Amino acid sequence: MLLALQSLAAYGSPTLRWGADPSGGAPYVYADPANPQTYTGFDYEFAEALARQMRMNAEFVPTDWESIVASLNRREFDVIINGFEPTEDRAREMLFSKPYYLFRLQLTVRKDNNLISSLQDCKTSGKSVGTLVNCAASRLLENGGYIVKGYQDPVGAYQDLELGRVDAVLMDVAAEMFYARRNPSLKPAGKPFHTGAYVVGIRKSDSLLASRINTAIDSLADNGTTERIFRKWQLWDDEQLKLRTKGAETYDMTSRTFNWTEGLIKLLKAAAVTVFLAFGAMIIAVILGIPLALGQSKGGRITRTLCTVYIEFFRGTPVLVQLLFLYFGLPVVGITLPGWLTAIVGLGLNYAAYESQVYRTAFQAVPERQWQVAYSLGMRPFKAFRRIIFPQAFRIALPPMTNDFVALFKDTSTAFAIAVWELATAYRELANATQSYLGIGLIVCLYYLAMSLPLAHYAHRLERKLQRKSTGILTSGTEQ
Amino acid sequence: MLLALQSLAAYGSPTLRWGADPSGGAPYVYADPANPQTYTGFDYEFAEALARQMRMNAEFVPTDWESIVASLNRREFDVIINGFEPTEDRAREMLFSKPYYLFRLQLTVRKDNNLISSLQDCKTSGKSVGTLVNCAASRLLENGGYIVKGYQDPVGAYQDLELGRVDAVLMDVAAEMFYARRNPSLKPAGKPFHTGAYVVGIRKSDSLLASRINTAIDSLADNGTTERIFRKWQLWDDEQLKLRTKGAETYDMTSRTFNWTEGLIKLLKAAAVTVFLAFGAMIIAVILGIPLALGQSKGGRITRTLCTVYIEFFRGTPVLVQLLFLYFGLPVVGITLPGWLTAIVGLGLNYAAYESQVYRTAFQAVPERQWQVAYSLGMRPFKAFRRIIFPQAFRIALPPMTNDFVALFKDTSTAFAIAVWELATAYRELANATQSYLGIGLIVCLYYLAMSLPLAHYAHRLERKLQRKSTGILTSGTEQ
Amino acid sequence: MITISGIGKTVGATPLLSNVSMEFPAGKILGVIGPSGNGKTTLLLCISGLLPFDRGSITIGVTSITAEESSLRSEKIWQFRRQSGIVFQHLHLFPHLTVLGNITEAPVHVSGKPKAVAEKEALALLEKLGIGQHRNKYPEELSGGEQQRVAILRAIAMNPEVLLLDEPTSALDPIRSGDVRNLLQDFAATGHTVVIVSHSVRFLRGFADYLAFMGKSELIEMNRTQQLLENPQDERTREFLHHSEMN
Amino acid sequence: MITISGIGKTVGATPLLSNVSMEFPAGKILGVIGPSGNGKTTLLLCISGLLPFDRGSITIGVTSITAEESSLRSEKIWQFRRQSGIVFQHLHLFPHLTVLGNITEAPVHVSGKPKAVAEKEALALLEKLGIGQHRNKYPEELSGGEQQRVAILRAIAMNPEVLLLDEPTSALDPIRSGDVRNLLQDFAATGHTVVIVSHSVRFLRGFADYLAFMGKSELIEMNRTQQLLENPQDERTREFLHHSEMN
Ligand SMILES: Nc1ncnc2c1ncn2[C@@H]1O[C@H](COP(=O)(O)OP(=O)(O)OP(=O)(O)O)[C@@H](O)[C@H]1O
Ligand SMILES: Nc1ncnc2c1ncn2[C@@H]1O[C@H](COP(=O)(O)OP(=O)(O)OP(=O)(O)O)[C@@H](O)[C@H]1O
Ligand SMILES: [Mg+2]
Ligand SMILES: [Mg+2]
Repeated sequence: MLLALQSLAAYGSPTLRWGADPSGGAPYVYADPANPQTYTGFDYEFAEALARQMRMNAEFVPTDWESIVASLNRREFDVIINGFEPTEDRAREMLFSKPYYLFRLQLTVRKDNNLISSLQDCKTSGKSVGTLVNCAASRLLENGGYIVKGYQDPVGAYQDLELGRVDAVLMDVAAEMFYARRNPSLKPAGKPFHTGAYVVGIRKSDSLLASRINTAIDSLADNGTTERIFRKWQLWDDEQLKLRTKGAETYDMTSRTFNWTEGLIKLLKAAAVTVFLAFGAMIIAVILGIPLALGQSKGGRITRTLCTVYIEFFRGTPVLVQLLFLYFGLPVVGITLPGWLTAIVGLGLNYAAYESQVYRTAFQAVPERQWQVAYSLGMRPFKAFRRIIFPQAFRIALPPMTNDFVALFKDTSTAFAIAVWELATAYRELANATQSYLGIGLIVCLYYLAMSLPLAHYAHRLERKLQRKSTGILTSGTEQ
Repeated sequence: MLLALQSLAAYGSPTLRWGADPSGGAPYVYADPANPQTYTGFDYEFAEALARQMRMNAEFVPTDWESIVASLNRREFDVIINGFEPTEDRAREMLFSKPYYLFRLQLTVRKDNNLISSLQDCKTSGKSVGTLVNCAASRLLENGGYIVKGYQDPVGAYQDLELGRVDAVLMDVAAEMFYARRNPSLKPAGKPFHTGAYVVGIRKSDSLLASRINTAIDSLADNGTTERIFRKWQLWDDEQLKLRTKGAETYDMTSRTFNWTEGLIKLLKAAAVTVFLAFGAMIIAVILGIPLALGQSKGGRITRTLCTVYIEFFRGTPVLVQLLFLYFGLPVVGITLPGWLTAIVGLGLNYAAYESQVYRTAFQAVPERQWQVAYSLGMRPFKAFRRIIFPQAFRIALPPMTNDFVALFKDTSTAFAIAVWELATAYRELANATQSYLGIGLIVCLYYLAMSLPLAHYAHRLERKLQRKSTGILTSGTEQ
Repeated sequence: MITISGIGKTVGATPLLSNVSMEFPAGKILGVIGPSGNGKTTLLLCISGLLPFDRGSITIGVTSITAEESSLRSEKIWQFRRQSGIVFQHLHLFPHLTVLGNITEAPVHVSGKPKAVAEKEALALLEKLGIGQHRNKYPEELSGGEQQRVAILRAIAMNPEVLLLDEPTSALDPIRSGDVRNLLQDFAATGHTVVIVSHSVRFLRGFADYLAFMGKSELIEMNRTQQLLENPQDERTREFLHHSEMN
Repeated sequence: MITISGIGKTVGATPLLSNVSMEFPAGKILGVIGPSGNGKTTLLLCISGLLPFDRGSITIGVTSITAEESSLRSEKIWQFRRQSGIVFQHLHLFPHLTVLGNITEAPVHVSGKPKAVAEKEALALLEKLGIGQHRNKYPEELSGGEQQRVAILRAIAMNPEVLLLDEPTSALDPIRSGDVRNLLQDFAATGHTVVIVSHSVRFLRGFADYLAFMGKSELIEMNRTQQLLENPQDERTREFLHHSEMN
């Protein structure tokens, strides 16, 4: 009821609420560097112009790209204006306006690369191509059977191209102009190709609104506003003339028919990567956590301070940032690790800080007298720890460690930022492709559960076994 | 070695590689709106003329304004020709040619503004003045103690002036001519003043090149080429006559400031949201964790199963999915929570599962006999728990709880998925806007640390206090 | 009146108690003796209602629990537990509370006694056993004998109908154990029943009204102290008492 | 030869030990008696090298530590600690190891004895104290007296030069405490020094070669057992012994 009223209000009122993801970056919609409280970008200016043309006020609603269609249908805003491309799967859920801009794709390679001069070259020589996830370029590449590496933002893609982690990058000319053209170590390969369109996305039920928007788009094209805007952003080219002469038939609508079997297998592969990352990282964390814990609780002044700094730093800053730092920062000092190794090392270093705290409690929960008894029997600290303290502490540490391990399965998803393709990345790709966020989401949840449940079960059994072997401080007690 | 060869090649060869930032906009160097693949601008034309005079071919190397001097010294190009002003700090790193153009500064105000007719007026009436960052104007204003607002490009500055966000704008006449002169709602205030110079920037080691360029600049001025170019761009005035008579004695030292203040404030606001979400969620988690832990370890069959299912579900599936489910799923059954509340509830439910495991260990680490003693003294389970078990267990639970709380600060970033604007979202926006991923990333890390460090510190102090109040199982022991 | 009828308790294949029955009047002191590992502690825990048993039943005054009830969390078992207080062999003081806190915790938070009153009473008891000066220390800051006295006072402070003590003077020197003896005698004189497990026949002689001798998991014999000591019926009792005289 | 020269230990403002000096030959049994809370346990811990003290020094054989050394983690303190074994008043068995594991842990993993040998030796000792059948149980499955015997054997199994025992028979019946007495006498007979804190003067009479009587934080007197018992020099000793006879 309330929602229906809101929607009506959106019609009657002079406000056009439009959604876009400002984190997508320039030049679409982004926070104005000069004045970070406000936004700018060609989509921003176009939306303003569109609303003005319709005698409405534009209200920008920042949203998330991944779920932008779902948010539209939740009526969080009325239209999507965000370099939004029409696709067949999206067409099932929404209406598209006429195109307001025709984009083309540009392949970019490193300056010194003379082998790749077209997309075809990438295929024949088995080179990897980076692009954004869930866009015309990614679909084109996937349908063409290329080795694709999906990125969340153009910066990462071009940076990896520079570092040689991918061999080419395919991107909208708009993004390419903004992010790659000025980069002296990159160069365009071949001419722009594959015309696509940016359209306004509208809810299926709002066909009235759709026709008003189409009229407005035509007017803006006719009165030169569109040209002025895109000229200002240096994105105007002769391609755009087609906007006035022909209808919306000029662009290629990329489509992907979704094959469930293939999708599930794809998820399975991604899950295997996730498990691999999690186990690798946990091994590092579990081992590195011990010296950190002992250093912090029994070390001298300096050791103690160093351990505390390590712990608070790695625990206190986002693992995503740590991964980015390792991925883009280490190459500066000459160490270029592949993404998966960076993810394992980064997550391992991060979780070691957490494990150390778990161990510390566990060690301290073992009565100090147990150390003394061990000493009186001639043990040195290391042996006393290994033979007497550790076995008792392990039982106490096990449930929080299980917690961390389960959390780690999901934290591997941060590896997407350094372009490691794992379960969460696969989810987003597939969900976007099918627009079936709920369905695929549930399946992905099952995959995660399929990882964590056996782990939790095994940990629980181990816990009980240790309990039966009774570590005393945990005596069950009801039996005498 | 290789670099030196390249540099030599640049001499011997008939190519003058000159760098400029085309995104700086008209009228310096910019992509030709009529033909976006090529560039135009007075600097572009002057560079072409200069090279021709030196019998070289000009090759334009687009670069980034921020790092233009660094790029010059990295030998990405040979000279800078980009409305480049000589300053003392730059002088330490490079050579300057003679001036090829003398610019002046022009103050602009809104048409209806009759109060400001000189820069002095701005100061006396406390009005804010907009300008570009890191230029002669900004340096002048900062030294003069004006209220300055720095912009990245002239468009933004004049736009804000129109919108009343600043009261005046001070800019090179070149920019003022291009962006403001034709704007009907703006007008110049007073006459141009403060003569400055545009020079060619050259590497320190290339003094030979510098003298060749100086000779060429003189020739261009003498044979009228300079006048022709700047006349074409309507930038010629009598001031330029000094070019032939005088040198460029007036050097200003400018210092670069990005609009950090505003960016930092934006991040600060976002950080406050993050803290709010984290505290809200932690309160739910800490409280809800207790019945879950007791239910799982001491409850009957059914309670135990229910608790385990809850725990494994919430722990085993990604919190992001849980949030999306609450946000998009709950409205289906008629409960529409705002985003921030969904985030608090969702994160709280999720972390309760983790806390329950932390508690369970802690409870089990308290000897079962302590329950029995409590029972024998007439306590019922609830009272025994509250008065006897909990105080002893709390000490053991504290470090893992601190872990979780610190992790929660960062997990609030998942709230971006349900359009809650918090620290991580703000980071992405600003980083995209400024392209300063590293810089802003480090700042965001500091913000996170500023949240987690006090927390960790306080937790550590509490831990020590509890330890001194000696919960026995943790007896320090060395003192008898 | 405490009546124990045929209780049995087995862990794994080992019987800890087999068919133990006894009966003795309220307001008296019962001493339990017997070799180490014969089930004395187990018996005490069963009487306290803290340890579920497999067979038989136990009656204290008018409340009784059967083997089934002993392992359920019923209202009945809570009531049954409330009648008795216990001093464990390993003490199990509350490590997070001071001496005074240990003793006043239950009177204040279970019986609802005003804190000041409870503390005054506790202090009087502490002085009686010579550890008044330690009232604000935490258990780990006490010597073994001091801890033992605190544990005794913690149980007595709740004024239970039946007081069960498991070797309460093992860490006490002769003077202090005399103090404890007097305290317990006074306590019994006010109509409370006291059951005390001890290895020291000397300690129980002239103090306990009844003596029970535990053989391996079973009750061998029980009688008035005088009679059991002077005229033991069973060979095993005789041998045990003989050794006690010797050492 | 054990020499204790003027050691002192203070916690907060409370002196636990003040200027305690004593000397006695190796291969003998020293009994330490005295009222509860007078520093007997503290003294034992200092001799073992586990508790740092503030003043004085302790010499065992040729190794000695000073007050400063007692609180440092030097090679010397580890060597010093190695000479003595201790049985704590509260036992502190390893809860994660079986009875056999508790006893063989150090011989196998510190001395490097083959496991089979260590277990055979441990089993012989267990049988001697009558708890061979419990060898595979975990400490919490044992009765108080059984635990106590395991703790004694754990210390003896390392064959320390000096064995320190803190009320090692408090939970044992007369027969079992007789067994322990024999075991310790045999141990001393092979040239080991035994220091034993006990509340039972009866237990020490005819067993300890020397007796030391601890007053409040200080050593009142020390002498051959016979002489101290028959001819105590100090009033406090006399009173304490008098009470011991009484109870
Ligand atoms: N959880 C258990 N599992 C197996 N056996 C047990 C368990 N608990 C106790 N026992 C055994 O039951 C027997 C009786 O133990 P109990 O503690 O009642 O003896 P006790 O008479 O109090 O001995 P003590 O005088 O040494 O304290 C002992 O032999 C002990 O080993
Ligand atoms: N950490 C501490 N802080 C303050 N006082 C302490 C601490 N540890 C021990 N004490 C005090 O030191 C005194 C001596 O303790 P110790 O354990 O050595 O006595 P003890 O002779 O062994 O007594 P018992 O026969 O009761 O075991 C006691 O009064 C005790 O309260
Ligand atoms: Mg017992
Ligand atoms: Mg003691």
